[in-house]
Amino acid sequence: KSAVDEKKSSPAGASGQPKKGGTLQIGSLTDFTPALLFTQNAFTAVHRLVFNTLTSYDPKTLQPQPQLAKSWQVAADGKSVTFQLREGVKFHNGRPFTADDVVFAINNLKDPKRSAQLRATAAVVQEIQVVNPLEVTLKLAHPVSNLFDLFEFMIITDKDSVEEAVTGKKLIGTGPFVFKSWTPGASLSFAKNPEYFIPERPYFDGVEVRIIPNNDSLVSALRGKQVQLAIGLNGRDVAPVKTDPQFTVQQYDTGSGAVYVGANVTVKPFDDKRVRQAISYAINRERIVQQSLGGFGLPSSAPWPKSSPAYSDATAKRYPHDPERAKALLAEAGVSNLDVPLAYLNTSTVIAQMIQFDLQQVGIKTTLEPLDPAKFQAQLIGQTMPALWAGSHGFAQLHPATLAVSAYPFNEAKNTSKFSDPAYTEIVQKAWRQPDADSPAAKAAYQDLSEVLLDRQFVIDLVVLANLYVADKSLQGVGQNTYASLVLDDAYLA
Amino acid sequence: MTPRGIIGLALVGVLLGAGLAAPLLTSHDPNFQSADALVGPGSAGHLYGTDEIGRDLLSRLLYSIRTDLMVVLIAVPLGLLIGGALALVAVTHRVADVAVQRLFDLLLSFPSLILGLTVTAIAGFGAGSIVTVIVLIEIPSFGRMLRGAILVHRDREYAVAARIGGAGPLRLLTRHVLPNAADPVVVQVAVAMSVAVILEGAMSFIGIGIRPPDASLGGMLSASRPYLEDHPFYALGPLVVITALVVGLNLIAEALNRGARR
Amino acid sequence: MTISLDKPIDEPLDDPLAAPAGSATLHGLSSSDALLRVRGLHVTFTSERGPVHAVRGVDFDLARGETLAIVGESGSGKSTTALALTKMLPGAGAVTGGSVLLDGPAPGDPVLDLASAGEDELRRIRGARIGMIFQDPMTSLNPLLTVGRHLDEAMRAHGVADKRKRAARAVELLDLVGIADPAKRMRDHPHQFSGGMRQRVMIALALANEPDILLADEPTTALDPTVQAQILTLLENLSRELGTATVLITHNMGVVARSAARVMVLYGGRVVEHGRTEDVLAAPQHPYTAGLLRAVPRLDAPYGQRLHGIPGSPPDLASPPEGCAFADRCTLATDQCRTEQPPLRAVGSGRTVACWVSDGPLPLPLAASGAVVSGGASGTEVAEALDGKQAFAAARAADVHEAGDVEPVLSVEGLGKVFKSRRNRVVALDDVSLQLFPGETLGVVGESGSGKSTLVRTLVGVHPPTAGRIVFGGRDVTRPSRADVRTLRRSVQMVFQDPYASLNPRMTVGAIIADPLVSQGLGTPGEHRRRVGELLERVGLDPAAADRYPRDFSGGQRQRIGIARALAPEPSVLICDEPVSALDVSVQAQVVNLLADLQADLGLSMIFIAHDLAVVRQISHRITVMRGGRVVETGPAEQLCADPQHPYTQALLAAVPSPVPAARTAAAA
Amino acid sequence: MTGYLLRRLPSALGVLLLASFAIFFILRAVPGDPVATLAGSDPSPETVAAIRADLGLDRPVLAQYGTWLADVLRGDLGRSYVIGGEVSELLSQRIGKSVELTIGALVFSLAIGLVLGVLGVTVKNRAGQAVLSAINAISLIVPAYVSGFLLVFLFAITWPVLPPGGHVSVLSDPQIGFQYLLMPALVMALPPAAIVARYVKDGLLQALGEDYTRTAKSLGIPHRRILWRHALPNALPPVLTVLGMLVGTLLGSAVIIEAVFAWPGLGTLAEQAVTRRDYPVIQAVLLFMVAVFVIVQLLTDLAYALIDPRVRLR
Ligand SMILES: Nc1ncnc2c1ncn2[C@@H]1O[C@H](COP(=O)(O)OP(=O)(O)OP(=O)(O)O)[C@@H](O)[C@H]1O
Ligand SMILES: Nc1ncnc2c1ncn2[C@@H]1O[C@H](COP(=O)(O)OP(=O)(O)OP(=O)(O)O)[C@@H](O)[C@H]1O
Ligand SMILES: [Mg+2]
Ligand SMILES: [Mg+2]
Repeated sequence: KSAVDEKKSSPAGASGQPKKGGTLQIGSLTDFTPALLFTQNAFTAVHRLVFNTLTSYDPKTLQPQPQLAKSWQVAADGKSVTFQLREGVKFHNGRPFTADDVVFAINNLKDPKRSAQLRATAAVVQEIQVVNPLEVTLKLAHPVSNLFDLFEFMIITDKDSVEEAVTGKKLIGTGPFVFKSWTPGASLSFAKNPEYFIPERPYFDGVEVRIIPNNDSLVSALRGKQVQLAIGLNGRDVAPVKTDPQFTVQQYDTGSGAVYVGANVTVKPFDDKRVRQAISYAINRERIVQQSLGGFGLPSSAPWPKSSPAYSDATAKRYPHDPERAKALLAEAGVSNLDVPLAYLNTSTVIAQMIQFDLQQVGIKTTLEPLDPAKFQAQLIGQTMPALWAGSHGFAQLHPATLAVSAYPFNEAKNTSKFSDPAYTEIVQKAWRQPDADSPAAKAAYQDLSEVLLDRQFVIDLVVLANLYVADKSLQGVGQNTYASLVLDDAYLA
Repeated sequence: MTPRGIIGLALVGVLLGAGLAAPLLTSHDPNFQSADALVGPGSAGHLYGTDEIGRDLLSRLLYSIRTDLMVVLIAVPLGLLIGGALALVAVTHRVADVAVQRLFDLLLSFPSLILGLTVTAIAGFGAGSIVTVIVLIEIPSFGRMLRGAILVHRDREYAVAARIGGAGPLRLLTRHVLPNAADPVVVQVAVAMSVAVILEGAMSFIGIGIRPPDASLGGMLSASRPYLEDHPFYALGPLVVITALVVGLNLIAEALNRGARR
Repeated sequence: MTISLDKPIDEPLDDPLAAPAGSATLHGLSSSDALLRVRGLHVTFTSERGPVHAVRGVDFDLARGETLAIVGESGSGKSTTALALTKMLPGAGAVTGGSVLLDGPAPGDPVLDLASAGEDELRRIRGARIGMIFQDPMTSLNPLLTVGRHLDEAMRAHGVADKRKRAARAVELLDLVGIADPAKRMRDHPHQFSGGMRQRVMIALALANEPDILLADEPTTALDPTVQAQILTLLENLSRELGTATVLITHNMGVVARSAARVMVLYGGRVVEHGRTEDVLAAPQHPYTAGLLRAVPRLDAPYGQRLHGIPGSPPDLASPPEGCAFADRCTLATDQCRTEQPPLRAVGSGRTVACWVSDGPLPLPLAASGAVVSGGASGTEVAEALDGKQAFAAARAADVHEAGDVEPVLSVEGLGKVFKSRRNRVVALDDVSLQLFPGETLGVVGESGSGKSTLVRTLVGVHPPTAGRIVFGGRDVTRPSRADVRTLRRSVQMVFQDPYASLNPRMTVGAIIADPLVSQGLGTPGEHRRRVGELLERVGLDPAAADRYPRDFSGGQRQRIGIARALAPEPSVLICDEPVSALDVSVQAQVVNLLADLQADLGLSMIFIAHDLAVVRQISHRITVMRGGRVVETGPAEQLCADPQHPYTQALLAAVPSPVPAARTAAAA
Repeated sequence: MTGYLLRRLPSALGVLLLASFAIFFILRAVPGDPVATLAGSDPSPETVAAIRADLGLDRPVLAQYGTWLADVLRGDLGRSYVIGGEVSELLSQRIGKSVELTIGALVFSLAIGLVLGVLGVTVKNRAGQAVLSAINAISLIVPAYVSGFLLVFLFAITWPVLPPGGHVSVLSDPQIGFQYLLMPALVMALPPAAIVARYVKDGLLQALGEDYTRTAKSLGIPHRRILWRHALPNALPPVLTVLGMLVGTLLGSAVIIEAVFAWPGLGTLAEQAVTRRDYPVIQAVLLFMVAVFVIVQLLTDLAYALIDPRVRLR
């Protein structure tokens, strides 16, 4: 009897037809954190397996598509939206899905304890009218451009078991897979939901997620055929399998965030935007992608991934690597002999060292200050970061307004850089309060937002990270939503 | 000194020399990042290649010896000093003895890496924390050993003779007991040094090592992990140096041990 | 037991291993009788200083049932010879020449040369045909195995397959060696036995497979006299009953006289004399044998008799002397002695001697001769020694104080000492009362564990007493004040038993001797240096020794260093806790003489502890006998020895073997 | 023996209490805050305040300690801030796995250490000794993440006979469980094995130089039997002591081994708990480890008494 053969039951055969059955083994670097169920976080293998959302964006067009909501109407003033819900949808415990669940979901997101990044957007929902069990109307305080970001984000959970959900005991949703068990630090297992509202889906009988907290070990597990899909790896980790035809490395545009350097604008001379711009010119973004991210990722001075409506080549390339320019700007600002701390998360040592080196080339000396995650986060939230820090942020993959109201580094009201500028506030609010996300006015507002960010540079974006799935080549049909949640509705092992 | 002891001295001496003379032995700045990284042995003036972000590996290796030796040479004597002081307190007062022993138990019972994480979280990253952790780990091992040795030697006939000769407690301890009780300590110092080097590596692995961009043996070794398969030479360098250092220290300890026994 | 000592030897002519020509008649035994024939045995140890030639051509025969004693001082090669017979030498040692011929178990079986035998063959011999008993019964048994397991292993190794049979035989053996309730004690571990009983177990082990030969290496040295006597009797009985031939190694002439038919004297790795016990002991022909015998303290020695040490120290076998090894220490030595090795020559029936000079029995209880010196290496201070001797005699004559006559310097009343640990409680001293008068030597004897050391350690304040009073110079110092401690430390000093453990290995001899002065803040460094030189000379060492470390000195020399240290603060009371127990007789005599002289010269009051009554008797005015933490008897030395009152004292006296082989001759008759 | 254990109890409890105090307050001295983790990647200040109040972190530290200690004494270890479940449940899930790994590693290190140690005594030629020294040095020095990787590369990828990582309980399925255990336990055992080997060798050399060994030899007992049955038991007590100490080291090195082999034991739990400031978990894990240490010390004493009849437990 061998432990090696045991798990290699992947059905063989190379036909293009989806195959039913089998259990998908997934390896994840991070563990499930139930307390973060209602936030976007590093563990992406539960939101769209167990749960559904009202709508979901088409990854190509970024237009919302029906999911639990069959159809919807947005008022012309953008201040209300009415959903018609899909009938016959049942939670895994057999209870039918109704409008009350939508009401609960929205109120739940407003609760600060849930730490939902889109809380600000959820809070805009002032009033909820249940028209009938399958129809619900939301009234908003003001129009928001990222309304459907909220519905993409908001998972619909069984309202009676939510307290058990945030402790990881019971996860009850309407999704393709039924949560069976979670052993913290070890594994999660899911079984097929036979009553899933999409017929013939999912293909898999079950999904097992193994927690493999070490990058090399995760790659080994993949190569040892222990898992067919590895999530959470970065570009450098996949080097051993990149060229191996047995594996596919899938890169998603939606990105899993962006690497940036933050500047505390209350620390001299970083109150001068020319100094911040100099930093932006000083850093060789291309080299970071090549050397520290294994070539995966998009060097960009703007936060937007290619999929974002705000993305443009021009903004991405606004700050090319130009040390001379940087030096000139510094000289202009009258800055010399700069020696400042550069804080960073102790897990991203390589990038921090590269930033340090590049800055040194233009005469900005930095002392690296590694912080462990808890401390980093505490300083980030507590606005106690030193002059410079390197980190990563999310939420640029959606409507640009979401970034400015939901991503802490950019938050116009309160951010780590302690940057505040009425002009910025105005532009953010304008971009956010667009009734139609796709209108030319909205697009112009996004452009303004990009411009103000690129000009002020209190957040100096460096690289939009690639969102990588590394899989056995037999695995087909894996998808993800804009929040990088794993979608396995159509996945199968060929 | 036995031939093995001489080999040990030579090994440690050569490494020490190489570390100290690092600026003379290499023209590369250990922190200079060239845009074209050549992991593994390569040309372009990099005898032993560069790391993933284009820093010359040979010069980093040489400088890392410095770092490690500095850590070790500060931490181990400090651990010995504090452990020894506690042992002295323990052997002079019965009540203090109980307290000190419980303290040793406590320190021994904390797993070293968890201790490392905690210390680093409190004191911040870098050599200071590594030194602190090594000191905390070495305190009980030195302390226990010395306490035991002092108790044994204090009852030896020569110590009784010294007491009858009129030696007070202080003189008894410093002049008679300690010089003899210190024998096993010499060996423990070498052992502690190897433990320290190994621990530095383990701490680097879990991301709480020497503060970058400084090079350290453990840091290099753990950075080499992703390249073990394609460029095993990357790992081999620090591994060989660590091995030589530890083997050398052990050989010296062995020789000293033998010397002490005679 | 019939031993024919004077049959002519008849060596097979073609035996290549035969002894060198001229020695054909040396062995005193016909080879038809000999069970074991050792010829030209050489043993060399490799050491850091180069090869140590520890045994340099030893020949002897051993007949069935016979007891041969090997004597000689420490380092003369006794143990090495015994171990070499079955190639049991430690790693650094090797048999480098000669043969050890062992007759087959039954008549007609082939003779086996053990010196060239393979490890497997030897293993079959060891324990089965040749059993061994070692000196220290405390360490010779595996502490983790029960006594039964020991015996079982011994028999198992030689093919006694049936476990039950082995167990039965083990019980039988334990019974044979006189262990009560053997079936039950089988399950006990060695630490549950006393030293004497452990030695019995050792004997049972050695006899387990009924060997033909028993090699007993100082089987009684570590034991109390009373126990020693029991063990010797046991060995004698067993050898008689089982017909085992025994090689008995000892440095105790009393033991030789008592137990061995023949004796072989080793010196410097060579046989210097060999013959019937009664002949050798009564009329030694080799100067070394004579010296050895003279150094032995005797209970029946005349009052005030000095001991006779052999000056000098044994040769360094790493560079063995060209000539006679003893030449350097021999008063009769000639130039030839120093350049040429004397061959063993026959000097009578079964008697051989290796000496160029001696041609007849040497005078035994020698009157004052040049050899009587208390000094060390040089051995030239004859005049001084003679002075010392007179002083000693004078002190002896001044003698015994009656109670109330003089104030005692030191007295204890009802002293008690209990050692308490968490589990057990040892009463080490129980109501001990003693007085020590000025200028007097009080001997303390008693078996191991009787509380002798505890007594003196309590006296000097190392252990606080748990009961009673200690009075020093009229002051009660039971709970000494700081000032009392100061006076005590100045006035009362101590010499220790173990010459190795009692000197700090990390200090130079000079620093060791000056240590009490430094500790007590007496004098300046310059004065210390002068005093150290003085003291070294006083104890018969070269003042240059001050710069060396203890490891460079022999046991006797170390003991002198210890004495010098004790004398440094000019104490009025000197306490000697078994100062000679670890020394060879010849060295013992030197040290005892030194102490006696010091006592007389400096007017010291002295407490002298030993377990050997004869030694105590030589030096003490009064003797106290201790047992189980209590004083059983105290009295003037000769009175106590001549007319012991307490049964324990009587037993102690009876157990001291006399080096005169009267007992044995009587037994043989 | 029971008496002995009872007598040792107060001191053991003392260490535990001391440990609980030290752990609690040192953790509170650590900057950073569990809330940071809980509040997600981009939290607002209200979120932070709400969570803090929810966890009771706004109370004075001494009061928090009192509550925690009282709870612990009642057997309630609290709830994990981050993971969410009962700490006792979390621990019970992990302890078994850690125990499996640690015992596996102990057995391996003892076995390998014994073999290497005995070889160190029996191998006489220089080349052999050099090879042994090299094996010792390498097993002592090569870090788990390197040796672990090499083993995985060889036996899970190049020549796939063993799983590259993960855990199946030996109790639930001995055969498969053992295959999962083999590599991590081996890697974990290597450095201690070198240490054990050294102690075994020293102990054996000493025992072989003792008088009782000479006695055994004089009785014609075969060398091999003297080595294994007479000398080895005498060499064991210091080995036991060092093994007792090594349990602590093993639990510590578990952090790395568990990461490399995806073995969900206490090590990674502790590491995560420290980096995420999950106070209840880290407190419980550390307290457990201290308790293990104390118990192992007691067991060492008991084992001493078992091996050596002269040792009386007091
Ligand atoms: N292991 C060894 N290495 C080197 N020399 C040794 C060793 N064992 C014994 N010798 C030397 O061999 C000589 C004889 O020693 P041996 O033990 O046989 O003397 P002995 O007569 O038994 O003395 P003792 O009465 O002290 O037992 C001594 O000079 C000693 O120094
Ligand atoms: N420090 C101590 N702790 C406990 N018991 C002790 C201590 N010192 C001596 N004893 C015990 O006191 C008793 C007397 O011991 P002591 O050393 O005085 O005897 P001794 O007559 O000097 O024996 P020996 O001839 O062996 O030197 C023994 O039973 C011993 O075990
Ligand atoms: Mg001997
Ligand atoms: Mg004594």
